Amino acid sequence: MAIDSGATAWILASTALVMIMTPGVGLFYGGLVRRKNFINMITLSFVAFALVSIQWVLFGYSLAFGADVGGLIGNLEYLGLNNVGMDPGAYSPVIPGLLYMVFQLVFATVTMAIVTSGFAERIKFSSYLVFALIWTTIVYDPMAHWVWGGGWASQFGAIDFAGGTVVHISSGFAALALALVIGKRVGYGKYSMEPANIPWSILGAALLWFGWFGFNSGSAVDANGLAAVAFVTTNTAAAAAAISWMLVSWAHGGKPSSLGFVSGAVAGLVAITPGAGFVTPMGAIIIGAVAGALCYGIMLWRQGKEIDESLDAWAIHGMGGLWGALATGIFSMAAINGKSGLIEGNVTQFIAQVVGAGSAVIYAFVVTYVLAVVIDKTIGLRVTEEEEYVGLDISQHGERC
Amino acid sequence: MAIDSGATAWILASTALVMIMTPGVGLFYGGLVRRKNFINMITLSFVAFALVSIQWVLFGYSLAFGADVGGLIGNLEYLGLNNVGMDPGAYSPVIPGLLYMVFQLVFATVTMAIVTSGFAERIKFSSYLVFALIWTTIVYDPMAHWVWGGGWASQFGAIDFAGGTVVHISSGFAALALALVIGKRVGYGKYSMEPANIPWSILGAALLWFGWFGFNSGSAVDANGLAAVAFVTTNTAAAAAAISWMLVSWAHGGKPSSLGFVSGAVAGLVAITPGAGFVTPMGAIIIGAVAGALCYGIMLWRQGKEIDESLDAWAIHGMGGLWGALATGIFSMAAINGKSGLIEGNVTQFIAQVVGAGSAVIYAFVVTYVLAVVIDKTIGLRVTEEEEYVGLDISQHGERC
Amino acid sequence: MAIDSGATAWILASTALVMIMTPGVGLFYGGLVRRKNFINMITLSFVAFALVSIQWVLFGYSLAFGADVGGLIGNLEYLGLNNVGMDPGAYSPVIPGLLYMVFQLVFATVTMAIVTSGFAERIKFSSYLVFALIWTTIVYDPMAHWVWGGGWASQFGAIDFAGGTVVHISSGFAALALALVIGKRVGYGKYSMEPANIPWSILGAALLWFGWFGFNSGSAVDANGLAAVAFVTTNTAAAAAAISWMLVSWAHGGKPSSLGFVSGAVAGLVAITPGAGFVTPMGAIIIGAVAGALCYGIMLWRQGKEIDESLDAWAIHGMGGLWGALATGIFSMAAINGKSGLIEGNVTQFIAQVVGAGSAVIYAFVVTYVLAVVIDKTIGLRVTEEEEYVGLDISQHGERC
Amino acid sequence: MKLVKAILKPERFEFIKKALEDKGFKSMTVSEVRGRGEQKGISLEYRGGLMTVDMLPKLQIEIVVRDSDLDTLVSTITESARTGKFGDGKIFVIPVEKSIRIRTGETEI
Amino acid sequence: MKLVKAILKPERFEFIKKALEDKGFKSMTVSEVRGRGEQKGISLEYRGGLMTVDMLPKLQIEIVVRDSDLDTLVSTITESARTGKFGDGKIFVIPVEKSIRIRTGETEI
Amino acid sequence: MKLVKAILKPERFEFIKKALEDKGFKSMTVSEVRGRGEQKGISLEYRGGLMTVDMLPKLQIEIVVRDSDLDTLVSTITESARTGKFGDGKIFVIPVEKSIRIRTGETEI
Ligand SMILES: Nc1ncnc2c1ncn2[C@@H]1O[C@H](COP(=O)(O)OP(=O)(O)O)[C@@H](O)[C@H]1O
Ligand SMILES: Nc1ncnc2c1ncn2[C@@H]1O[C@H](COP(=O)(O)OP(=O)(O)O)[C@@H](O)[C@H]1O
Ligand SMILES: Nc1ncnc2c1ncn2[C@@H]1O[C@H](COP(=O)(O)OP(=O)(O)O)[C@@H](O)[C@H]1O
Repeated sequence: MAIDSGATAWILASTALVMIMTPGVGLFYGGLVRRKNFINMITLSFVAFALVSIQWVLFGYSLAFGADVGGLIGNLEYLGLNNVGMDPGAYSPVIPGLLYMVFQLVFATVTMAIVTSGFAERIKFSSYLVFALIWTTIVYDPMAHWVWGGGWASQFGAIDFAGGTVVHISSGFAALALALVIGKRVGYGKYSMEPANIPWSILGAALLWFGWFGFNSGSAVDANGLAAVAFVTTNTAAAAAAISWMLVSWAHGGKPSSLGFVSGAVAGLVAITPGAGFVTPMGAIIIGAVAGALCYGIMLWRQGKEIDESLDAWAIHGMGGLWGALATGIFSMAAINGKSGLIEGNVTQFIAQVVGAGSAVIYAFVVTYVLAVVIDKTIGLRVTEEEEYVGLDISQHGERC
Repeated sequence: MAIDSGATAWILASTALVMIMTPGVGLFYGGLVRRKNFINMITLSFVAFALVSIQWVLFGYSLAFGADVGGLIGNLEYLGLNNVGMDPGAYSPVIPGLLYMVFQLVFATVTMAIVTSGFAERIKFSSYLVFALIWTTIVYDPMAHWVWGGGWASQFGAIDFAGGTVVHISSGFAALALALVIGKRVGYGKYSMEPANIPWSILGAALLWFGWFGFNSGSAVDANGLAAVAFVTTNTAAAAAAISWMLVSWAHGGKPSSLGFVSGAVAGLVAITPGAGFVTPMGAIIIGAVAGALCYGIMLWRQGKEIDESLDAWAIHGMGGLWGALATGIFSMAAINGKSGLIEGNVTQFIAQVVGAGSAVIYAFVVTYVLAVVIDKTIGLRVTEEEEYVGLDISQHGERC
Repeated sequence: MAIDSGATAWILASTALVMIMTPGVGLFYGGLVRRKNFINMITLSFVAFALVSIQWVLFGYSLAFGADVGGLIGNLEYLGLNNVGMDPGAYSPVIPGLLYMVFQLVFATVTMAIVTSGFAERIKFSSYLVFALIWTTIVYDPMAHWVWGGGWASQFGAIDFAGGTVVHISSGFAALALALVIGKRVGYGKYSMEPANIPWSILGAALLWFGWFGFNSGSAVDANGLAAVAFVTTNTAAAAAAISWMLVSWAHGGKPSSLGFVSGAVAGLVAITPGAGFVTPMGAIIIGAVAGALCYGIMLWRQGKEIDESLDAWAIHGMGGLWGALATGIFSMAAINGKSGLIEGNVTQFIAQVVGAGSAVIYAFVVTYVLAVVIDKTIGLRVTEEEEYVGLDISQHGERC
Repeated sequence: MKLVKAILKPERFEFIKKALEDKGFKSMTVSEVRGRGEQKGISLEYRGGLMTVDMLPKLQIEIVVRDSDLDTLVSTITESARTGKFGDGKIFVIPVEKSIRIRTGETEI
Repeated sequence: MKLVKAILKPERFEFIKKALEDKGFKSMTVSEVRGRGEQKGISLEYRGGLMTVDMLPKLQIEIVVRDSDLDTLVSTITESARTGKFGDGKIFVIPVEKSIRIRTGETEI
Repeated sequence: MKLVKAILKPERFEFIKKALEDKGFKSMTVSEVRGRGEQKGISLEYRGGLMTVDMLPKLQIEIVVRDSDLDTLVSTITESARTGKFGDGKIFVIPVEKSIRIRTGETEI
């Protein structure tokens, strides 16, 4: 097929929008940690962007989108972007192959950024670089292949419009595994750990919401009615979840905090991601409202268990993504995009979602756990107690703010 | 008609651009209030975004754009986005109906955010939620209907390219009414009230300018020459007004402050909004230059009267919008978009503008005033003096920065 | 030819993206100076945006893109945007002429903003306004004409996809000339000058990276395969350079600082600018990696020479741009965009690049130097020592943060 | 000489400064502190967790004066800072043995 | 009366405050400072240049008490603040001649 | 013991710190303050309104020393901080009755 300039225009813009999400995660996280780790936290995300950008063009894209090898991984046909060009590609009938490649690139980078929640304020920077490079290769690339690159999950029938499984379940459960391996921050649960700067977190969340339009609506890979649907469901679910988290936490004895509001918004954006192009706006309200309340509850549960998954990537991205994958199996409507969910009586789809999401949970958690242990035993994951005490900004970067 | 992918691409992008304006207003306002109310001020805007997003998809869009009922309001044909779909809609021959809906949604949200100027640093958060929901329903929705939904103002011939009347006059005069009802901040005019953080205000203004391209140029609802005109007039008027405010305030004994500069920019953006697609770039220079000087003068007047319309939504959006509506009736050129203004000898258009803008002023002011009084007498608009003293961040949200 | 709505959509979006780069430069620079000059530094950039916006529509565009006069400058056919309209224009077969004009406008503004590095923390605001207006007219406008407006450089065969010469060499060498004329900041090399707020610089850099997609990819002036190539090379070079600067400075005895990382990113973005639409992504990795290491080394050299070109526009934009211009003559591949570089055996192109870049270096440096001296001798470039001491925020703007 | 250390409501500062100027007290050093006296605390929530923040922002003014000026200074502050509500603040008087002006090196005792 | 000036690790603050409350010491003034005692410095890099930053964030608590309460106060701080590592902090005791409550004007000596 | 409280120009800090180190004064507590002495005020504009801000940023160093070290300390600060211009700053010497090292509990008088 031929290139459509309108579709190309939208995916170019979408890629830029998704790009800003990676620093957005950094700002969001940065505002939440203690002041002495503010710069480090932003930097982890931004470095993830650069690192994965290079990995992806060299071989990551090929592993994820190369011709299928046993349902598990792509082959090396696209090594160094070989055979990826200006013409429409295998995955993109109306836009340049290179554009599809870079649109996928920004998904891989933001996933890596989300993971940094799990070892916030205590990761050794050099080990982080090693970890990130391996993680994106052995966790993200295969999972992207399974769902979008023609791997087993897509063959099996699981649907994931914009990456609920690939991006959010993977990063959320990876963060949990990392938190368990690296251990709690010194003083966790004993000292109060005040967020460095809440307005930065709000700005980060605003950039996430903004960029997410590219993420979900761009996943239509065209500028058409479906892109419009995904745009609307995304906004609606985010709004519903933000209000839901705010109200539930308020009713639950707290105050309607700004951080609750924005955390809810992110939970809603996560939850709608897999179904953005399959459900109606009214479905999106329900998906979002449930996501806000659910992720809030899971965050409380985590805190009760004294698990220091510091910035709640697990509660929000992991569990929010899981809910979204199931919700897609519930609320999908054939009229939108040809897929029916439970409420239209389609049990098969729901089962496919359970299996798809379930295996993602297991794969991401287990592989990350093992990788974290290996790195910890070899080069060490964690900074010294002294370094943690003075903060990572000074100890890892020689900077302060 | 059929969907045009280029037009769709631009309106998708424009909607994202306009979306960022709502947090942009929050950051702009947040930087201007005292530090103890910084988070609250940002949060008011962001919450407006979520709240109005839900209201709009449930029934707001239908009230504004449903089939006309007596020139005053839309009917309920689009309730819950019923009949709003992936195909071109009644208002959008070349883009999906759902996309037009969400493009209009982001206008409704930013209007709500602008209004928060009027009760800055003293509004009770719970009352704000109630107020916002009612205000957007009984003030914004009908006014949008009058101008864009086929209501009386459009029938009458008043033109408003991108919402000078609907968005700016409405919010600006609403803010004035609110300020009068809620009363001055404790210590207003007695204590110095230093802005929390000027760089945040500048960032907010930059995001507003950035997003305004979607606001005005997107209002062409196509990616064509008219969109280009609106883009250019928008940028030109903003630049002229920023320089004008800066120079006038400088000449008037002050210093060329950054806040003056950005306030001028916003005034210019406001003033060009109704005429963006009707005037020439040279007309835009005049509209902008007048707006900068005028709004500065009005701000001084307001301060002289000791009216605590705290962040000058009235001076900038209200009066800037009024000037813009009249200026559209003066500078419109038939060669641009088929409408002539005074300078092409068309008095009728100018009169239509006076009537359209004048009724908007009255409607917005009166209805908001009554609504504010009713809420104040029932659940109370204002926090206690103690809460105002410790600041809304702590007292309303339990947070601080 | 007729307008293509997809191309128009992308250039509208690109223009907005490039617009945000100007405040982005301000935030990037603002975070790097001392706290007492933070607001001023942001304001210089933002004011540049407004000032050049007006200059450009009045006569700048005509000087740069009007019909060629002797290879040196454009004529006045486009004065006041006369003859620039909604239809395709001389430079833009598929988009409105007005849109091409405003796309070029945002390039002119960001160039001016970059220049402010050279007199950071010591420029008199009123003199800056005068300087900026003259500089953009006698330095930027002719240089844009030479390369893009049909002037001698393009006739000669030098290629510059998105403005490496026009934007970066010009601004970088201008900054150097200014730094030499205005002299060091009081206490330079004696007092430590701590950056005001590193997260702002990171945010600024993120906005630059984000906006640069419009800068480079939009320079295809279409939404097609070439735009996709430019998008990918841009991202890849930036990532490679960020990592390269970080690693080299780390190996060189420092720490992997966040400022090093983002400085590297900017260096990579600069270096790929002239070749973005001529080289392959693999070429971009090399261009970027070299840029990161090279600009870092040049920065060290500058520091060693105690030249107070305060924010390294020269090291990064000037020398990075020079490297990029040469690299374009080395790595261009005919398969991408019909131009071959050295590695495809084309010596002519390389020579054209040397001549083009070399004359840009000389012109920008010499004219800026003379202009700076003239302004210094007449109205004075520099603030008084007292004003420098209390900081420009208070002394020039009457504000503080 | 005495060091007069006053902990005050930030929003009264301009007013107090004016009063001090009128009485000829120009020099001073000011810092932002947080404090609690008899005011009740307020509890803060952070994403579900609770923390008590009872430390409200105050301004601390420090002025060194000759013994002979002490009483005027203290009464000027007291009067200008008083609103009659909790949180009005406190003044502490601390002995100072020596004061040196760096520019000139002159020492006062 | 005495002014007790204690320079402490910020992260111990909640704990120390609790201990003080338990002993009835409610009033205090807190400020953020930077300091060094016997801790080693750390060097900072700024775009290629190096600067030494050995000043780590500390919290300074100032409490004015009657002479009779001094020993309890000092020992309460000492015990609650001690972790046994470098950086635990210091306490200085400074004489106070007078204290004035602004709200009421009452003076204590 | 004495508490030496010096209010200085922030940009001289590295230089003064170096001078102090050379003389063996390692420990210190530093805080950011604003102050005015004989410097003239500057007026600030905020969107049309005017406010006077004459409080310029200063750095306050506090060092507690034995009586025998006092003179060296004061002269070291005076010499390293002096530029001969207004705003060079002031030094105040305040008596300290006791000093306690929290880590060990040892008390000096
Ligand atoms: N005994 C004390 N020691 C140190 N600081 C004190 C003491 N008493 C009061 N302060 C300081 O003075 C401020 C105002 O005190 P006061 O007016 O009594 O209390 P409140 O503001 O709680 O009503 C407090 O916030 C605190 O910073
Ligand atoms: N002699 C002193 N004068 C002023 N402040 C001091 C002095 N000694 C210690 N301090 C302050 O107390 C803090 C903690 O001191 P200490 O526990 O001895 O040092 P460290 O934290 O370096 O191990 C220091 O950071 C400093 O702020
Ligand atoms: N009498 C005083 N009491 C308290 N602080 C003082 C006093 N005199 C001077 N200072 C502090 O010392 C700083 C420097 O003082 P000095 O050099 O005399 O003044 P200036 O900087 O205005 O020329 C002032 O900004 C102020 O913070």
